Amino acid sequence: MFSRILIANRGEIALRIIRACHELGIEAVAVYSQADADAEYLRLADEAICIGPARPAESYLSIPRIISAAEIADVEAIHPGYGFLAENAHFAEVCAECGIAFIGPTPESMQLLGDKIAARELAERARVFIIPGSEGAIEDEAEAIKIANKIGYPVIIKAAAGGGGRGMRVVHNDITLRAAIGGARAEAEAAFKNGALYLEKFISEPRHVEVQVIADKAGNVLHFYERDCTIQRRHQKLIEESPCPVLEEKRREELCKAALRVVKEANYVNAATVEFLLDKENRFYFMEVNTRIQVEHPVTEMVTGQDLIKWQLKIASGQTIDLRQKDIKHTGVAIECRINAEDPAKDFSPCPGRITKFILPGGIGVRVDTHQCQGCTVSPYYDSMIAKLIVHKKTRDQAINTMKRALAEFRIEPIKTTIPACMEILSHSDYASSRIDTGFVERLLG
Amino acid sequence: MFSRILIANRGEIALRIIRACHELGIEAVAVYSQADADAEYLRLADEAICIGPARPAESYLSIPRIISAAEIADVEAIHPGYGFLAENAHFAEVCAECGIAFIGPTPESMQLLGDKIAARELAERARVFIIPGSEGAIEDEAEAIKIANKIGYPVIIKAAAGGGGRGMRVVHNDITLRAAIGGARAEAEAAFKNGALYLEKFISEPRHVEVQVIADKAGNVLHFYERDCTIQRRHQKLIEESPCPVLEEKRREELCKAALRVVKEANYVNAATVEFLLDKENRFYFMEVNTRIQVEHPVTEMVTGQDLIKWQLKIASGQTIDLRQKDIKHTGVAIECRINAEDPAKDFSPCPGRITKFILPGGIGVRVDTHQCQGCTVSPYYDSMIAKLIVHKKTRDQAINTMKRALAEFRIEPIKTTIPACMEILSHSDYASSRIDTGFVERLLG
Amino acid sequence: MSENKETKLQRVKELVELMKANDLVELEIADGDSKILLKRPQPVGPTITQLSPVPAPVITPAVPVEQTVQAQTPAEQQDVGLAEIKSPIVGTFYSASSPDSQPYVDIGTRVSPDTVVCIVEAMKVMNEIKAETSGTIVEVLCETGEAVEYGQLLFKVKPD
Amino acid sequence: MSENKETKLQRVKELVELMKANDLVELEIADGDSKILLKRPQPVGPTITQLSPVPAPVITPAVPVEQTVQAQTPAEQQDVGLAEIKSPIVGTFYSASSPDSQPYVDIGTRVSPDTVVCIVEAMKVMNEIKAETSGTIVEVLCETGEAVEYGQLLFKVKPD
Repeated sequence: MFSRILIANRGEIALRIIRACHELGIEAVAVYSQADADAEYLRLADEAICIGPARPAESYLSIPRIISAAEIADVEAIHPGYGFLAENAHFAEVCAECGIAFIGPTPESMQLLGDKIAARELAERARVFIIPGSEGAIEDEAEAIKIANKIGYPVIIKAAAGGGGRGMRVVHNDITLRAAIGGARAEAEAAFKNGALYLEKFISEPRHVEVQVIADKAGNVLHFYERDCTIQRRHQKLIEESPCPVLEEKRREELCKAALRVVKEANYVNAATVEFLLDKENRFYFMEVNTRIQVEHPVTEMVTGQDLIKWQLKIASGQTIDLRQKDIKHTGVAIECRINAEDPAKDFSPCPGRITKFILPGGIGVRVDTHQCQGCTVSPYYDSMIAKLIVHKKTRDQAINTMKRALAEFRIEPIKTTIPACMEILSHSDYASSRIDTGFVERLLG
Repeated sequence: MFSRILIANRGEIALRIIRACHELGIEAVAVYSQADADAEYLRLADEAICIGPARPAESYLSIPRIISAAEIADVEAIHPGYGFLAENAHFAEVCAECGIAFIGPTPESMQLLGDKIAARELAERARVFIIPGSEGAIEDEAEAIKIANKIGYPVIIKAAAGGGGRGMRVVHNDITLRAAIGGARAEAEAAFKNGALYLEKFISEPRHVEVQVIADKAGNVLHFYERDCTIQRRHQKLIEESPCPVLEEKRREELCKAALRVVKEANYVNAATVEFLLDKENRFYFMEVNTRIQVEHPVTEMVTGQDLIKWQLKIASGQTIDLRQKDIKHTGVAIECRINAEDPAKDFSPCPGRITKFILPGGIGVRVDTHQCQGCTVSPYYDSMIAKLIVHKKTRDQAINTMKRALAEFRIEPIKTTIPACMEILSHSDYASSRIDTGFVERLLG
Repeated sequence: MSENKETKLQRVKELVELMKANDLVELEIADGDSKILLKRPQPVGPTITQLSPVPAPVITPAVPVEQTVQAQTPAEQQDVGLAEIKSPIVGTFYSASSPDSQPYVDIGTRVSPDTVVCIVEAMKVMNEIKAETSGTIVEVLCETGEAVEYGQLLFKVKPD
Repeated sequence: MSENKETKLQRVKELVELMKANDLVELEIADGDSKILLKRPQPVGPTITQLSPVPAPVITPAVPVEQTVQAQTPAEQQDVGLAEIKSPIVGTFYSASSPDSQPYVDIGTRVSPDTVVCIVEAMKVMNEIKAETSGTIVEVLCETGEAVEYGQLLFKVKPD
């Protein structure tokens, strides 16, 4: 096992990684920007190094600065967390060149799975359903129209390099398709410096379901069951849960096995999440693979009792997984609410500022992952997440009930947060009965 | 189920009960003294009523004031928590007279089990080993000497109505026994208004082990396994864990069954804890029954996944327990540290004051039960407990490891707490290997 | 020397508590070479002019507030020098000994320390509450049947 | 000396925490030659009258404090008007281009904005750090081989 690593991230995930390190007897070196200089979680690191000013490009996104910090701190490995450099294959390459272990997959896996068209092809090879669509990037309008007519409207145009909704268009006939391609290409070009587009059948009212997977260098690949992340707003997940409440046992097993096949096909190592769309008939279609730990990983930790960050560290240090698939049991129901500093009255725009009152909820089955505290400041420079509130109970009704109790207890003043929005969703009869799709939150809250 | 109850207590247990109530859809009315008027947890109650000044006798210990509050708040039941009036049979009687359900046993059970001699006799009838000793109160010196010679020195003198070490003496021969009786009687008389004494064989280097039991009005009695509370200082528990690390499976089953027999013999209803001494050969001897929820109940909740306060509420409202003994599984290891505002450098004297920095530990398997928060004050009027820090992990080594990590994270400033003492104990090789007895902490910390 | 500084910090903290407790805005202690100066923000303004007459403040015992709330109204300005009769127990307030009786006291009634001003019922016991002061009742703050908690204000009395 | 500053910084931090926690706006402790004056923004007050001349604030990059910390000591009073050269990157500090070479600069060296004052190595690249100011080096705060973080103070320069 490593004896000393660096965490190339900030906030709650940095603290989460520090905790895992300390329980494994690993020293954790934190890096921070000047904007985070007075963050309390930095005190828990064994060393903290200022790497630059607030702007991410000059701190958390700066590969030279992070590598320099790793060198002066004399660490064996770097954990990238999520966001920032976590899915930057070049960063993983630089780490390798510098003789520093990257706690994540190889640069090749990242590159392969980061390309949506290549990932689709890989899923097909792994005999996993993909959404019917173009086999690769579409050449021109004529080809797009031909494919759209073959698979049937509505279809969705997506950026090959994309994510977060940029470069995406849903179209219902030849005319709107023709009109949409140019704009989508320009958007993709601007956002990802890659204008390649592909086309898929549009799945209406889908759920978002994903499978947590861990693979080691010896070729062991295990799944840790699924998470349902259907509650999202503008492609930002807001509430996640496990198990997926609408999935029958047999289908669930198929889903998890499909995820394993994808990861095996990619010769993948470390933690990954295989994302699927679930249609109204509970047919699942491969979407993409996230090659990092996800924000919502605690949901899986609660229902499986497994510490995913520790697995990442163990695998990166060369350990093999000493678990068999049947040792991983799924118990009860876990739900996570993301508590962001956002003002729902202002279209969920970030609401940074100083927290003058911060009282965490507690009790049986309640976990709060947060780096914030009373007197701390929510920085305007980074994402607005204040805390992840996770509950774990025997049944979904109990979990919803406890989550509502915990949300009501959580006091964060004076900034606005997503607590009322989460409360509204959890109190909705359609959420209780799981009659929801990925458009639910936008229909409810706008 | 009740729709509205009153909590005749304060602090973390009041908050704990509020949480259970809210998850069951019960309104919780809090009472408070003027010293607690600005306590943040009162905001979580559905109503809060000031019942008197800081002095417990005029507030939390005042039966008329609490009953008046219950009447004006129009509640159906009162939960007494622990301490204060929780084991006051007269209070339970008054509740009954006023038509208010007491969330606990009947006054008769409390009286019966509150008398140590009667409780010993009851345990004998239930075929549970008791420590050899006088069959009832000792009449005079001559009788005491006769018994002591029969069971063999060393023997311990105890107050029949007692607890907390008052009226207790360990003696090693006829001369010291003769000398000790008068003083013990006077002390018992002063402390409990009852000078009755009894005599027992003194068990050297024992462990303290207790069994959590719940019984309903229909006669169902279930145990929730044992807690080991050997880590105590001057009869105050400091660290508790479950399971007892030295108990083999068969003996453990015998212990739990013995506890069930005692509770059944007493026709007991609601939550109880049957306390035992465990000698160096792991023979267990009945000590006493606590007729209330205990401070350390979360340890049991973590390993069984059961909510004990909810069971108390359900049973008091007349529900029968819809669990069978085999449904109650014990999983993993839980440890609780009591974080008290005490200064170890000043012989653990209470250290009240304002908390200017309060950052809770977190992460997988960490639970903190606390009513305190940053900016709040630890009152000099009541017990000095700030928080209960509980961890739950698969193995004891992991639990100790995570507890140390959590203790290191816990920031409470500027007041002195038991965190360093807990850390010292948890880091001790004798604790790790469980080679301890009830005298361990005093030998370590004085 | 370091212990001296430790002591000083402790002293500053105590002074801060003193300031807060007494709502001071500035505190300076000079002693030869040694000097301590502390300032807290001026409360928003010395007077709040409220143009509309405002009713007596609503007391919400369930949510006590730490700060001293300084809300002056014309009615309250008269309070200067008034004595207060508070409930010594939790219970139900009755202004008279029975529904048919006259109230023990009303606005304008003169009271002496032994005058019974109301009853607070607790556990079926009717507790006669005495004025414990001398003067004239100028305000009655509770109504018959109302629940009162410990320390709740019942009457205001203008002393003789 | 550095430990002394460490202690002082610790003390200032505690005082700042005290101020924040208690909403103080000003805190001054004078003790012989030593004086600590801390001010936080007045929430409403229009003007703050400062009677004593105030030195340049000491900036502690690793633990910046929201407030302006003004910690005066006789030694630090000399800092008034000094320019600072800080590390623009994270890396390893070298005072000279090779172990055998003379340091780029030392106390007393005159520098202009383009003068190379040291090297900070990051990712095997030797980054020459320039003075970016004119004057005379009066203090060198790092030693060869020492790790420096972003914003860390390297030199103090007395301007011309």
